[in-house]
Amino acid sequence: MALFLEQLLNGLTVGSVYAVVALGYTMVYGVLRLINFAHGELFMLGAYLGFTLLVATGLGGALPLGLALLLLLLVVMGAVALLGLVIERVAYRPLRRANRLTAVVSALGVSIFLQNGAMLLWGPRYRAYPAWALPEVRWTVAGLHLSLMQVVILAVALVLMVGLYLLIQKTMLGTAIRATAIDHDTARLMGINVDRIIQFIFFIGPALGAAAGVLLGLYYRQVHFTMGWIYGLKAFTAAILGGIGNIPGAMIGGLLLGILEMLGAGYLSAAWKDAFVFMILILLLILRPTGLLGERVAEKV
Amino acid sequence: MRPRGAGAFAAAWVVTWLLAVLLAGAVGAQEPIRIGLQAPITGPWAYEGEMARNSVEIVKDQINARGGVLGRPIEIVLGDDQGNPRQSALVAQRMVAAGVVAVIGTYGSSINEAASTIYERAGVVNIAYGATAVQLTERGWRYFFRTCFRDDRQGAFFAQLVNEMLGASRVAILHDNTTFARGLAEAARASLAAEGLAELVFYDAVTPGERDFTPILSRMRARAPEVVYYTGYYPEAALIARQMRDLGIDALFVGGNAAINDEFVEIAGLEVASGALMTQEPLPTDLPYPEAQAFLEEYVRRHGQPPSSPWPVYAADALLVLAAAIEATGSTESEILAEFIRGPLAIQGITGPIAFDSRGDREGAIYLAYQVGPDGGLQPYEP
Amino acid sequence: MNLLELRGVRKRFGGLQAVRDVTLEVRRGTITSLIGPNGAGKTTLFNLITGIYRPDVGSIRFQGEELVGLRPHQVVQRGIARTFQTVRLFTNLTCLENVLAGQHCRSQAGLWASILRTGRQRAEEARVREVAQACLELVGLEAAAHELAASLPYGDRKRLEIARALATQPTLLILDEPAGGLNESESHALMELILQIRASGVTVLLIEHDMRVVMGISDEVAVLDQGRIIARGTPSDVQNAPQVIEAYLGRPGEEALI
Amino acid sequence: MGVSDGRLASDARLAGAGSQVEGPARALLMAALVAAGGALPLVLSDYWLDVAIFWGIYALLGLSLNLIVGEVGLFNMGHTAFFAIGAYGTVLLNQAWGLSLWLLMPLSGLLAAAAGYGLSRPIIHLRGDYLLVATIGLNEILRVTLVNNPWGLTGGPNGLILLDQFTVLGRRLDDPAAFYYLVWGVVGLVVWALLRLQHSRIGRAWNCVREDEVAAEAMGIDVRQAKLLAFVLGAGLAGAAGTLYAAKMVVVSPESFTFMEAVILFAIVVLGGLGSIPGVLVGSAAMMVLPEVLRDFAQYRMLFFGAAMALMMVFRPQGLWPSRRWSRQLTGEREP
Repeated sequence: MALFLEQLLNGLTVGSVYAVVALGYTMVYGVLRLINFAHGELFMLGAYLGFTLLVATGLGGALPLGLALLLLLLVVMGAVALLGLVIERVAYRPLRRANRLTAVVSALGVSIFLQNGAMLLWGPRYRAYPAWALPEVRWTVAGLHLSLMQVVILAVALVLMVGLYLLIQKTMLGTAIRATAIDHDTARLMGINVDRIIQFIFFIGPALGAAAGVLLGLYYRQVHFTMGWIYGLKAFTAAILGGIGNIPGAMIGGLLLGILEMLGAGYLSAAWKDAFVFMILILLLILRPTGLLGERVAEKV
Repeated sequence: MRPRGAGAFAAAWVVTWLLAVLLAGAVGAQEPIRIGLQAPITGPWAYEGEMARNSVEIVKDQINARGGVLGRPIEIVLGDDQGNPRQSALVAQRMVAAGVVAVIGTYGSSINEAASTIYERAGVVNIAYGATAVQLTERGWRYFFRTCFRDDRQGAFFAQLVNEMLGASRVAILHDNTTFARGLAEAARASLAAEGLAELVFYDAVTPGERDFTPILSRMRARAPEVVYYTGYYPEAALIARQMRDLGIDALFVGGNAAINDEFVEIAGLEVASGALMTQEPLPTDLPYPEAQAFLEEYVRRHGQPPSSPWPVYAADALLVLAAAIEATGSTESEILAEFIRGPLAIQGITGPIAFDSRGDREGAIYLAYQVGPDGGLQPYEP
Repeated sequence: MNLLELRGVRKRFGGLQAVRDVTLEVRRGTITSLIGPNGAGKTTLFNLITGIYRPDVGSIRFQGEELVGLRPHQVVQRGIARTFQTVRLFTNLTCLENVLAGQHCRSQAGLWASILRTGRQRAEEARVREVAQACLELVGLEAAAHELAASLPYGDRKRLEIARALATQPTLLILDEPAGGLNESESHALMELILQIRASGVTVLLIEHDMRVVMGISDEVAVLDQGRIIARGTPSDVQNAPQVIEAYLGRPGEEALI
Repeated sequence: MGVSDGRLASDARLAGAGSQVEGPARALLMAALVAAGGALPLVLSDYWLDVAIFWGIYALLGLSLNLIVGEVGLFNMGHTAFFAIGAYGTVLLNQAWGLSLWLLMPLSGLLAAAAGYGLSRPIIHLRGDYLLVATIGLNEILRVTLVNNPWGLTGGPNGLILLDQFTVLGRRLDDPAAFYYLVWGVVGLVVWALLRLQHSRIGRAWNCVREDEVAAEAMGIDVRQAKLLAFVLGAGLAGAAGTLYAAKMVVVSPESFTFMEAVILFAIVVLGGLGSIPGVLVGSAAMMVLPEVLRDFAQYRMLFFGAAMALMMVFRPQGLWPSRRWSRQLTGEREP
């Protein structure tokens, strides 16, 4: 039982990172019907930037660690968000009226570009986050192992998710975003500046991705330029699992994917883990063709 | 497509030619000897490619500083195969078209296979540095050699270690599904089964890049192994060793030759790392040759840290072999070079004396068990 | 003789009983109009007939054969073709290609025949194109055969959709608000076209709001309100039926509530 | 009379795909192209011939995927799975029974088509991006299986080796020139067949499904069957291409069938122009030849490649050689 709970906890930790990254996919999709394949790379860049800032500034020395990490998180989020805006402007906006797949391939091109850019900037080796960035604190509660890092990740992810949810559901801006997601033209008629909304989405999404990148860097302590490709695919899968375009869906999808992975590795075979996860995904899609919380498509005829 | 491609190609020629002229002017107005290096310069294995390139560059510079080979400088022609078989085949054709004397490379057995087929047909000597699959030398190739050792040798040594030195009866093997790690794991499994003494109680793979291995380790714990052999790379190895301790698994941790280095000790922590074993060819630091020491010092001087896997050093060795062969035969003919390399050799490589058997495999795989000492340094293991 | 017979057809969507117990006959060779206020369930009824939805209860028989359980393309094969309220053309295909789609179910050429262009395939292709051409000519779009459907003006699109439906060589043609959005002269042309279609032996069932069209060409009118047929008969019968007036205008007592 | 005129006009227009070349001029152009293609081995180095061979193989794969993505509009980003089944099937069947590669090419095609049928049947009804992820999943499942070497069948990460080769009258076709003719011969045959298919009732039905599934169904097209046919046919073609690939590479290993390769195939179809056969040829040239041209940039090469991919899309959103049917960009098309 303790083992099961432990797997569950591990799954939740990784899953909450997936969930935060998946939010970026699902938000962009909701508003633009675009699978932003470059999103995973923004996540990776977040991890690298966090690494560089930590090493270069030695943040922990000057400030209390918690504050330093918060500052780090904010700076990285801001920087990657700006990059997100640039990418939107250069690679997606010219294609907004084009076929959907056109933008997908453009996104894939951007993804390859960023991946190789990171390889050139930071080198092809695995880079390690400094060990002092987060002290190795572990607790054992009722036979359950729990590390400080897991708590931090879960807490930060939770704050980000709740914050986003409130933003979308409770603010005027959120209402405008939801309106834009439903129909650009109608939103425009309602006086919403659709371009602004799209830019905002491309600001928030990458910022979330970057935050997840820093968290993962702190947790796993290592970054590599290919991680965006791998985690991006996982997060995208999570978004689909939950029903793409649906924000709570992305959160649930991410957590579920993390848990499935850990259970697959823990009870079946680690070598077959990814096959197991995708098998479950496909089965689920056969039963629920639009994911867990995806809109049921009852087409008006 | 043709005019544009040919144009770019021609441009490349001109650039290379200009560089060659400049270099030649510096070393003595001699046409350089061009040797190919095929490696994953981009793609997920780019770090292996980069390290191989760095290593080969060091040896090249050393040789050229001594006046080159046959009085001619060595020039390295780089080919990026991205760790992709298709690209590998294209690089091989490109190397052949460029008329290189011989090729060093590449990383990954199946990637190498695609290229070696082409080198063999074109008759170009190629020396692999990171392709350990047994099957590569089973096809009777004349021009293929490798400075790295085959999986089965290290696998057999591990079985020997378990049976003769450790006397353990329950063994777990973990790999990371990369070509090399899986090959070594399978070889170790086969050797264990052949000797029939110790029982393999657990066999699974982790995913490289992941950091939380508790699920798989918890499952392993239930099988109560006495020895855990991890055949992958050090970043995962260190975490596995540490998480084993966290989970209360007190089995002996044994790493393959890519698993344990200074970073392993650093990430795992001294208290976890010390006592861990690794199967390994003699370490450069233990080799009595000044070349090995000089090479490592030079590598650290140029790049800040030593190579993090064993393969780049084999790439450097491959260049040493080629230089020695050209020097000794006075020829750049593939046939003569292949003949010479296959014959009795006495080359002091960075990884020890180098010689090849009739199939092109490196002879004299001396494996040792090293143990992480209380100070974090590696020392030969004595039971 | 009845071409189409609906018996006790019901359909519920979640909490909404869209069609409650509809019984309806369409006689061969007639133009039958289905009218009723918005949300009465007319389009749902069409979707039930054409197999897009499956009724919860009830039977739909066409030429004596049960249609319930058939998929839409099978219904088309049986001889029922339709148009959509919101025109649904293949916008990136040419007009001719759109109409050719209608002939799909009337031709057989398989994979190998299509690749090898067998004699039979070529003959079939020639016949198919002839039919398509004829349908285009019928609606007066032969000149636009190689234009993209998307480039047509709205009225032409509606006519193209009718041509496409006719190309399936139906026995019964179902038109969902064919006059919607048309101007007066276009409506007139449409009425002519529908009469012409009937004359060619095709039975027509249509939903229409434009009463001039309904009254001008219908042989029979059925009125649907809140998922029920409330009146049936000739145009003039229906026009004067009190329940119809009530359905359209509301009961005298209810008006106060609004 | 009028009918046959219509067909001729339509054929010329469709085959020209945007260009205004007609009748004899077109025949002349085709003849010139074929002659130029046939003469290439005389002027190209073995290296560039190999590039052309891979271009041909990826053109085949692109053509097969175009059936699925371009003609019917099904988002399939796991197409390498069928390619892999064909390649592994070729090696395994050759090892087991020593079947000739000439026989194995259609046989691998059938094998992959059967797999395509079995795997796509349960998921074919998924919409757009859901299907995309399901196909990515299929490809990953297959790749993991190949790596894990079940029952010692797939050789794990090292893969399998094909010792046999295409032979004609006892001569092995393993020199680049011969293989070049073989591959492009197959490409020619497939293009010929697909052009005919495109202008047949089946091709038209596919396009209708792509444009509007509901309307297609309401016009008497069995949408499900049309989708399955395209998927199975595409999978089968990819499987046959797998035989060529295995023969060319000699070694068949999981690294050849990664998600990245599936992405490259997908990009070939979109980059060339969805539903456009000449587009696929141009798109595969871009994806195969461009990285080779960029080799001189060493470690910067993939950086430029990625940028080029994005820029090509930005500047030619309709594709490098768009099909007339899609040249009009879909404005505001939003899948529900």
